Amino acid sequence: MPKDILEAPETLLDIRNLSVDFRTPRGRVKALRDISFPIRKGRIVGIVGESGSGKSTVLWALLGLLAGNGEVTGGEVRFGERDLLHAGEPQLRAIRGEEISVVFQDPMTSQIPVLTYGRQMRDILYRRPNLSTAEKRRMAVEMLGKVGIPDPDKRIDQYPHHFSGGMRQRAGIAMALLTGPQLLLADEPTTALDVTMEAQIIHLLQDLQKELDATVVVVSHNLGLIAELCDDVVVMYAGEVVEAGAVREIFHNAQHPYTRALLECDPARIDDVSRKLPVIPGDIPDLTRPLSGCIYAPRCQKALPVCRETQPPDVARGEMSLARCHLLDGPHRDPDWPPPPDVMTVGQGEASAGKPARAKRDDPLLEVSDLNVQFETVGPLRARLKGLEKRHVDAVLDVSLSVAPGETVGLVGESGSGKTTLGRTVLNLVAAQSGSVRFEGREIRNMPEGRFKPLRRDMAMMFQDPVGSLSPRKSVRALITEPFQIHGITGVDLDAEAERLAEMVRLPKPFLSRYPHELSGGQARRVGVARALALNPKLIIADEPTAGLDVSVQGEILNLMADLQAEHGLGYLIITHNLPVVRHIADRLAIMYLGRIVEEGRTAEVFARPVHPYTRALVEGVPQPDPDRRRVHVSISGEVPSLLNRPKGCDFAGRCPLAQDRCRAEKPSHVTMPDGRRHACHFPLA
Amino acid sequence: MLYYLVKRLGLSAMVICLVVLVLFSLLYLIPGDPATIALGPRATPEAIARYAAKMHLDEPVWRQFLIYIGNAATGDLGLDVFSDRPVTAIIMERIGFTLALVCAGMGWAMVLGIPLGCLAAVRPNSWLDRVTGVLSVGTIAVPSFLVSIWALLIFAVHLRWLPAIGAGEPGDTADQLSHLVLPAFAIGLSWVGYLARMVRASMLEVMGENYIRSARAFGLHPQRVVFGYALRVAILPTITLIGMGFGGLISSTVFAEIIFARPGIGKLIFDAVMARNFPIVQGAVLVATGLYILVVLLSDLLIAWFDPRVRESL
Amino acid sequence: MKQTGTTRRGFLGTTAVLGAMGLVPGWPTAAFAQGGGTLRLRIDGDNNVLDPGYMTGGTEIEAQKQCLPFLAQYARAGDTFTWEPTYFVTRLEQRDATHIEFELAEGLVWSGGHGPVQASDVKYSYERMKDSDWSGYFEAMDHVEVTGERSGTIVLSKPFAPFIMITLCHGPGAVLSEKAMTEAGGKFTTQFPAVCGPYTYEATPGQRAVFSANPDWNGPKPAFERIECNVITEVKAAELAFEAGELDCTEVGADTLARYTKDMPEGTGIAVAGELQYMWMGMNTEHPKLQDIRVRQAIQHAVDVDTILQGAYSGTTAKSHGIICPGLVGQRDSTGYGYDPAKARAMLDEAGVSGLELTLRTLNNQERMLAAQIIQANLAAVGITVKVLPLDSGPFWEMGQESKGDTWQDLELWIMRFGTTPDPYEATQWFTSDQVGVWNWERWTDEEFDRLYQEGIDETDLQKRHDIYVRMQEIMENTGAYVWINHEPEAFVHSTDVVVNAAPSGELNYRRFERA
Amino acid sequence: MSVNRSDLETGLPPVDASGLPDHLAESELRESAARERREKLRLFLTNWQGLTGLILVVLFFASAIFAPWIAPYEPNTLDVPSRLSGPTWEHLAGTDQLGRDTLSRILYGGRVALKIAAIGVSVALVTGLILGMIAGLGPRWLDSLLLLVFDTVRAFPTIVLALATVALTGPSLGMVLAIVIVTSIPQYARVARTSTLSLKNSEFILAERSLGAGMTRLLMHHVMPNVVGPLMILAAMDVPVVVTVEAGLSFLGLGVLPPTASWGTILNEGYLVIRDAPWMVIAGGIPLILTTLGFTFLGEALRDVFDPRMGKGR
Repeated sequence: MPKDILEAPETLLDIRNLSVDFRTPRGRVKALRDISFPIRKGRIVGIVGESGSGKSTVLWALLGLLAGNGEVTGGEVRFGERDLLHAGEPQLRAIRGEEISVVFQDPMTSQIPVLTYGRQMRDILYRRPNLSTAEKRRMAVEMLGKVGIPDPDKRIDQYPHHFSGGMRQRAGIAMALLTGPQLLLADEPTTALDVTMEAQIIHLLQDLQKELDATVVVVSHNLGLIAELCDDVVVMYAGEVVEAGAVREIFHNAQHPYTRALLECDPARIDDVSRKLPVIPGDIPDLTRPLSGCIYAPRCQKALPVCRETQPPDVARGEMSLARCHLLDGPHRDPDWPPPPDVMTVGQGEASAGKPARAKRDDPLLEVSDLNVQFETVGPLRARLKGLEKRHVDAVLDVSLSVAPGETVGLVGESGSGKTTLGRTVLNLVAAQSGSVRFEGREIRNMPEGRFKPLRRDMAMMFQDPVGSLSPRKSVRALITEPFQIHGITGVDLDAEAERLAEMVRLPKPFLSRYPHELSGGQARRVGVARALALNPKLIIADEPTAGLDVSVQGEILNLMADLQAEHGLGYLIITHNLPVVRHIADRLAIMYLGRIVEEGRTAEVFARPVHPYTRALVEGVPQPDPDRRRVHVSISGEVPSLLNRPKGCDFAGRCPLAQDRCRAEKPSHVTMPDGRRHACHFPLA
Repeated sequence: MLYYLVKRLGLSAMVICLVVLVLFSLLYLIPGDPATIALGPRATPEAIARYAAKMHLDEPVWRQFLIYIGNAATGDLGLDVFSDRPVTAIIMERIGFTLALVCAGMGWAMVLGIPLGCLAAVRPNSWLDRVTGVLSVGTIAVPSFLVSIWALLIFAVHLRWLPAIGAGEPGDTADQLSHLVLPAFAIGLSWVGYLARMVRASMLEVMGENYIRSARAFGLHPQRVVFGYALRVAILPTITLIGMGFGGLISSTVFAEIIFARPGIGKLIFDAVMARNFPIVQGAVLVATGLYILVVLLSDLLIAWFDPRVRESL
Repeated sequence: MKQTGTTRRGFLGTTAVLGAMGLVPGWPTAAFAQGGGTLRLRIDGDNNVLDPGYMTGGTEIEAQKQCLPFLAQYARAGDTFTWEPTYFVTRLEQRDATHIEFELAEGLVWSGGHGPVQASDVKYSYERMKDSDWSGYFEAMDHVEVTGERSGTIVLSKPFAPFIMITLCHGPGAVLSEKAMTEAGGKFTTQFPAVCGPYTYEATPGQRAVFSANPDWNGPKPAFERIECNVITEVKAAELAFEAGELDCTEVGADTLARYTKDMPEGTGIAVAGELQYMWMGMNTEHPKLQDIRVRQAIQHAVDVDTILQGAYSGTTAKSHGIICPGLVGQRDSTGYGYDPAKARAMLDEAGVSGLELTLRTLNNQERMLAAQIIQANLAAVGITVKVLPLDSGPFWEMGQESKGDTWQDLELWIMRFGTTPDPYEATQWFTSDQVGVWNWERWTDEEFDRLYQEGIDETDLQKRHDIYVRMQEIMENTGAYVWINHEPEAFVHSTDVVVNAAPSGELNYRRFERA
Repeated sequence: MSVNRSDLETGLPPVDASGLPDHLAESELRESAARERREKLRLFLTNWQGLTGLILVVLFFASAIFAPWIAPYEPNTLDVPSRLSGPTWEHLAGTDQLGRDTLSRILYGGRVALKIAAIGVSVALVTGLILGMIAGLGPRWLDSLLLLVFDTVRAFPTIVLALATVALTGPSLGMVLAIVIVTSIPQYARVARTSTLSLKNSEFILAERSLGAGMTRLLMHHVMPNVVGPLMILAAMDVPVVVTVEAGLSFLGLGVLPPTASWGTILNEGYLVIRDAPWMVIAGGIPLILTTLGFTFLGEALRDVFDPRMGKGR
């Protein structure tokens, strides 16, 4: 529960007028401009913003660890009596790790791979000469135990790559807390983790903060995490603080149009399932150019002429609570701003043409049944050497699934669930061992490429990495028209086709001559869509269509996809880990766990009444962007087991709070319920 | 680790076998009678007959190959055409000189190059960095045989500081060391540059890694960060480079040994080539190549020892 | 960097037959009085086979001379070269045309307890040579009769005057201990089974050979107690080592010789061995391209020999006019042709030849490569394209021999050098009709030449001999197959602290070195 | 965070891509293709090493190609009377033993170097590219086999292999070329293979396959253009290696045959008269050093500008 705001705790760290530039070959990037906010003792402060907001730069600036081309151009950071921006290196070094410590975004790269945890943690304690090595080790073991690492006295002698992602982040937290710092900085602490793991880390941080009475700063783009974890929130946009305040104020009574828009764009906050998501149009401004007026003005729905010229005032509402907007104060004050929470301030694109008439259910476009895909993990020689009998893992196990024309099916799972493999197998990019894949009634599994090729005109795929899935040495024009060339389609004017497709995906014409690395994620995604659509396919398999996109722009792609579906009657198989998004666009959901589909049904029903405990964990695992709906407990613990150690019984048994002996002994088979939902659970939830 | 070791050893053995095959087939790719080619035109009919019997030239080629491999595996590389001494014994007499030269050359280059690269990387764009940059490029650009000639001319002939030829009085370590200085200088010089550049580049790359920032964020002492963390990772590609560079170094020793009249393997090969003493060429090339493979293997194992990921993943 | 390997056959062809060395007169007995000190020399390779029967020749002979008894050694009397008995014998004389009597000195003892040196050792040593690789040197010998413990007679199968000079003074004339040889199995390679001489021998392969004073030796003491022969393959490296002060004496190339001659550094001296070597460019008279004598004669006129002497030999060598070396009976003082490119072109036109392309084969050492390039340029000037093909000594010495493959058919031009003895007959023997395809690679035959060859051997009158040999060289020259080049000396630089002793073929005799 | 070597070498501090708001960094990159190309050119031209390299390489090509026009003398014209002349106005780099003008011979020697470099490197590059792509895309057994072959070839120290081969065949330019090609194929092949492998598993190849692109199209349109870039940079760095191998072999008398002027034969002849005419080994060494410097600088600059992540050193 959030602490009582009226307690008015003292300020531990005060950031005043901080400005940071980066010198780049293209000029100085004014990455932070005049940032001020206090961090109050004993509280969890969230800094939220999209990519490019400069939220992480704040952290590095106050630690004095900006990259070589970064430069603090002004301001001060008061930490007790000291000014961190002007402290000498030895003084800063004394503070780092001892008084201020950090939890890093990506535990994979932020822990040195060649030293054991014991060694790394002993190094952190180097300033305690009166502690013996044994004592340091004992402290480290204790701390590892505290963050929930089993067998800490054994695992301390292991290397980072021996730990799973979640464990590694726990170890990262243990390292950060080892010295008992006053201030803990956490930079996107859960971004690299799966949903179920994220919830555990959030709770761990909460518990530890309470227990150690530390002050925590969390940097994140994830509104749900901020709402669930933080007491105070600072909203940043393009290097400025646009709004700050207590968590409830921000989430229930946002003052700045950007904060409002950001919150409205979060699919997790939108209750109605409209297939259309709100979008903030435009792009973040170029910070190498001279700036004037409100930084958000070019994208703001409520922008006034004055916004583009005059710097808006910081309107304070109480201690550490402010918003920077003309609408709130001064001559341009708008008494009707902000509107009540249920009024949308951002657009959703043009109104939907409505769902096309669905084809008959008995005539599926794609029908997958009992599909199995195996991967070889060890070579025959090595297997013999190690005495392994099983050289393969089941990446996809007995999967059955169908997609009807005009239907959107969401395939949801955490990393390693085999969902991407399934998508690729359908498109014959990965060979399957058994089962069947039928497209319009025709068996296509492992069909030779020569025969399959014509079918590729009807089935297209959008890949996870928008830029990486475009051939880097080809222009957008060549990329978009490549399908015509591949399939030897003559008699079309390729230039005209390129322009038609670009227009269809709302990609401005000048972009046709660009190369993939010159595109933003959203633009590259549009190119991917255009390529997929070039030959008027009937089925599109979209792998994480919103991956790498900010909340404010992911709607653009999804809306575009929805429009195209309405227009062409496409069937979609959307592969994603993002439940809130898929909830808005999918007709049906299939939940995958460790290569198996554990539950399948209509989206609304799955969300409302999950049958499989894993589904429930997923649904509950999404942190709600509402500080009043904080979870008090985490429904599942542990992590997705490796495919190498597939449990004998139910794959989920090891983590299921309801597991019984039967679950551990016997793999549940798929059961179709009377209402058409299917599941694989011995003891389905009511 | 065991699997890794077995795999690496197996691969190295296969490469050695292929190397033998190459050396062996060279003889057969040249038109003419293998015995005459191998022994050169000076061989007497007796020697040819002896060689033919020894090499089992009446057997099918593949059997000859297997026999040669088998003999080589037991350390029998045949007999010298002229002296009838075992090739193995001749090589063993010489190999120490080459090893000493290679180790001394690489050794001084490492002692100088690695710290230079480190210092340059820790303070990029400092005067030290610039001087190192210019020096290293300068040393890389001069081929080792030019360094050998010039060093010989300047330090031995003109200044008479150091001996010009030979390997020194057997048993007199000081004398042998003084004979080692110039050749080691000549073959190691460009490696100072290589290593300094390599270490600098990989240090700079590692210094930009997240875990270095982590270490600094935990307030670790800069020395610990540079030497305990960054260098520990940055040295890995350098070890590979050194291992791979051993081959180039052996090539350099051929020149240095000829110019300084040093009785090593390189000189042995060159003299044998000139005398068309193919059993020696074959044996010495095999040994030189085997040595190189061994060093590469050792460097790989060293990396595996340094880097837990490597020793577990492969 | 090239080296000239000395091969057995090469040795036969070039230096087998010996001249004498000009610098050290006689037997320097006085010098033996003093001892001590180390002499540092160069050898160009390991002594792989010290056995005189199976050696490659070259520095092995140098070693044999230090460690084994010989019956005869070279001597010089005025301008002529001759032999003298060594102190290993008290008597060595030619009793008649086919009998040479000898008596060994008293008190000569083999090392390693192998007893005294006996006449039976001589018999054993020489008779075994008839079955060895060097049997050619003993072709004329029938057998050795042992007439006493230390005396015996060498019996020749036919009269052969040069036997003592050619064989007994040279490496093949070394005497071995029968007892030690039997123990060693009849052959040896890198260690002498038993030595009898002022030095013992020990070698570290690839590094050096060391000759140390033989404790069993009771003959005259040599000037140096210890000789270190460093293995330095490259002449250039040896020169640099000498300049770095690490050698007391070493062979030098022509250009270095010229430099020293011009500007002698302090404390340095030069020793030049005899000029008993003759070099020429040969042509294969049977080759289709060279069958026309006018073409060959055109080539004779096209080559600028004086430029070769300057360019390749820095003016250190004497111009050659034939195969008889300076100072010998029958030496010519001029040639029947001269450098005249215009005439050469005219002769080629006359022969109706144009666009001729020829291959010039040569050993790949420095001087000869330079000479070849000059010839290449000279012939290019008259419209003949020459491709220079450098060869290592092995293939080089085989290329004209019919018994060694088919290269002799393709042979066009080559640069050749033979060594000879102080007697003119020796040089002529390689060009008789029966030598075609053996050493007569030019492949011409001439009855008059063959007849004169016999007459030359039998003739004793100096003037008549002179005329015979001049005529023989004229015959050779008139075949058009020869362009005479030079008589190349063996040259050594040495510290002025030592006095050098070298055989005409370039082998140093360490025990006859002296302190200055 | 990645440290960009070009920035370091142009004197700029490392650019922090993550500290820099990545959206921003991206928008910068997105600015326009033309601007980016101009930017790369600017980076390249402001990099003094790159510029020096470019100038030296242009000099190398120009002097070799235009040697017949700029050389003051015919390289093989003898002028024995003025042999071993020191540097004078008539003979800027002196003359050799046969009175040939050293400068002219150096210029013509550049043609040999260019020939070896151009033919050797391009043949090795193309072969390596093809073999590398085959290894990367082919079945695993083929990949393993090719890797083994590459390892074997690489196991031979270049000069040592050259010696062994020349021992059998005798020296010739063709042999040098063959050895250079054979020994440099593996490094191209390995780079091509690594790139191909990483491309093979990259999403865009999968995306092309999902559109129905066949093997030929994948190779020609998508794999090759991405593999060739790094190989070209490698080739630039390989030129000096190849030129030095030729020079070294010719220096040993195992390379090109006289009277052909090559830098190696000039050094060889210079070494033989080093005490009479030391300028020959100096003059003969300079072009070798300048060429090495030029291509090394150019290659590194290209790598820094176009491919900052590519492996350093070999």
